[in-house]
Amino acid sequence: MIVNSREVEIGNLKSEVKKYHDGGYRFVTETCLNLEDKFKIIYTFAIGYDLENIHIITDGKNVPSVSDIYSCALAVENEIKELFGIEFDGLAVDFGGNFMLGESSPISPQADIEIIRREKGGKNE
Amino acid sequence: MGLKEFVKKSFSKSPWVVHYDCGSCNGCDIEVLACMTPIYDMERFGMVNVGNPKHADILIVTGTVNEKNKDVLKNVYDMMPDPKVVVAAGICACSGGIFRDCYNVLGGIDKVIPVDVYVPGCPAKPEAMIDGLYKAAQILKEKYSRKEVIVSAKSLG
Amino acid sequence: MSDKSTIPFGPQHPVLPEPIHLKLVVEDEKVVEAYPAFGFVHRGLETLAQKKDFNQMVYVVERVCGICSCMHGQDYCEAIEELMGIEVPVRAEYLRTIWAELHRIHSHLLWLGLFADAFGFENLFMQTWKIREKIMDILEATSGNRVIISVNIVGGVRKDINSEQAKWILKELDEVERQLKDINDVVMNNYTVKQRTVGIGVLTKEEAYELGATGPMAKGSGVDLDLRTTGYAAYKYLDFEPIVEKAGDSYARNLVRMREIFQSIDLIRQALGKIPDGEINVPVKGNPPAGEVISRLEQSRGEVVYYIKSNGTKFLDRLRIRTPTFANIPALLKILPGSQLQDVPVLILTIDPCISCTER
Amino acid sequence: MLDMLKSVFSNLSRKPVTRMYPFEERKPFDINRGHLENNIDECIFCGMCQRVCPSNCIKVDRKTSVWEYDPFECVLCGVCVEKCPKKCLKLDVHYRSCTDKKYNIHLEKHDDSEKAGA
Repeated sequence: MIVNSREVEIGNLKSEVKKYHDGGYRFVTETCLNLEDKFKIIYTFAIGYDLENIHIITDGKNVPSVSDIYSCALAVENEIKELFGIEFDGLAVDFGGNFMLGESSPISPQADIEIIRREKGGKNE
Repeated sequence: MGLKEFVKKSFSKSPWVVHYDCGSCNGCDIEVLACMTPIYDMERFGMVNVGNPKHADILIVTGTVNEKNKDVLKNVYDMMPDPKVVVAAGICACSGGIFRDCYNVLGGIDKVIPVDVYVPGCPAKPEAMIDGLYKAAQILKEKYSRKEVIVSAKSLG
Repeated sequence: MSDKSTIPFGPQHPVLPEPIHLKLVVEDEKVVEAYPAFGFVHRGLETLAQKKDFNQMVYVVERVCGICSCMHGQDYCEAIEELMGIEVPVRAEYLRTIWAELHRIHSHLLWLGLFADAFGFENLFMQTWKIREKIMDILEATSGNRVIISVNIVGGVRKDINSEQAKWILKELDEVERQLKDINDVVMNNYTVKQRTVGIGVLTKEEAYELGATGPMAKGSGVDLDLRTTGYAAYKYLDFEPIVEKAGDSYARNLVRMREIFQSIDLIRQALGKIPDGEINVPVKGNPPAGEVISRLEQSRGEVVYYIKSNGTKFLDRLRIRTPTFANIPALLKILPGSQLQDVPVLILTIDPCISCTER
Repeated sequence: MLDMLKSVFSNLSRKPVTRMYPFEERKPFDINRGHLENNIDECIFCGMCQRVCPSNCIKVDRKTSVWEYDPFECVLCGVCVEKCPKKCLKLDVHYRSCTDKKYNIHLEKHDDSEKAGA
């Protein structure tokens, strides 16, 4: 399916996601992309076999987490946090940067620009 | 010294194998497992797959080493009693294979622990794996003959 | 009265062929909480898309996971074909379906063996792996390699199945089906199997939907989702019904997988009966145009989602793979609390985990 | 446990399924992807194999007529064989045997020798 995603303001993100949740959509995934000096996060929802996408453009700081609406978003948000260095606000369970990468791995390896440094020895909780 | 000789001989005749998946794509893992199951049946040669590295003589490693599991691999290797033989199964374990340019990959387990046998193939065929294990058993035998092994008759009870 | 203690589980564990690490908080023998830690197989292969061109990436995505390799390649190729507007020949669609279904059988049999091993049913383990070798022989004879078969390319497939091979495959499948029927009785009625699976790890329909579970995990809980019914590849020409069980426990998931094996055998028979003659691939010219595409298909473990962004050059801008096990992890963390410590290996294997898929 | 008896007895009465590998070798299928070979006399050092290889394990030097290949990095996909214009590359059906030392395959046109090591 060729993607036609709708842009959403960061402020409205949670209410939009809530609408999908109440409409009986299931959460499929989030995808993070590098733009020039920003990031684009695509949220994908599905009802039956149909997909719907929304996206936000962010500079990587204080992105509201949707893990309190869809608890399964937790794994993918932790992954994005680690691989791209994006800060999520209100992450239900924060792995502190030890979800995918080890102590000596490169920091935010998939991002073109560096946002935050991983605090060493983060707790796995 | 009859018993000591006997123990040495039986250790090298029936080596036990521990398998550690060090970031492989599962292709080589299932071929290692296929060696244990009826069609290729490695137990014909007295090789038993054990879960505990302290019981094992041969370590089969599959997959690329990444930043997170290099310590685990080192740990498993250190836990094994001397003498020990390491088999790198598949090209990922040999050199990092197709993933050697990835950011999280060290590339080849020989950067972490010494390797005695390299088995090429992507994934290595069970026949190649059996060849590799046979070679490993030969090397183990040689190591036993070369080295004074700390096995006292007393400790056997 | 009872103390809480934390037990680390893995990464090197006798039951698990793959490294996964779980921190289990237990009260006596009961698991209260479970925290996973991944990353022992994380390679970061998504970034290879910026180093290797889109044709070479087929061989990289096949090595995301050795068990579902064929379907990873198929999904990637379908995504690129959709982006470039390539029509794949009908024969290639059928061949992709046949190999995908063979992979599904081999994956489910592999899982059944490991599952039997997890609760100590050694005989069943050996028996399933013996049957599985017949499927591996078919894969080797038709593609040239046992596990990673590398048949899909952008624009079609590389290898063909001739009529003699088709006859031989049908004969082998009859034998596989006959031997599987014996095992099927055991899995469905055996006291040991039932003791370890019935009522263990219950996931209700609502929970499965809410947590985004896919594949047999969702189908075992009564969620009717099977992407094959959307008719990608040759499934539009074939006749089948998605398999759904209602109970939601480990036993129901067993039944889904067992019945899916028989369904796959039936699908291969249908496909070999209907397969038309013709080309097996079309030449691909130029680079994929700039654009974004999402492609999905049903793997043996559930729905896999490929997101591809192309910028018009031969290197892709971004490749992202959402694998089925990644979607099933929240469901695993849901069913672990409240179980007995002794059941943890069985519960982990009941989601049919594929860690190298999860971490890529 | 008695459910399994049927298969136990049928297995006892049949001959073993085990492939007695080192003693009797199974004939490989004729499309097996075992290992890569180059007939260096035919090779024109065009560098096509180097360009298409997904694993970048082949290095071709046109000036000095050297074809280098690392068998411990090759994924045996067979793309180089399909793309080779002179058809001098070939996938042999037998797998490459194990070694205790990694090696490169270094082929030169003028002296036709295969050197191990380096």
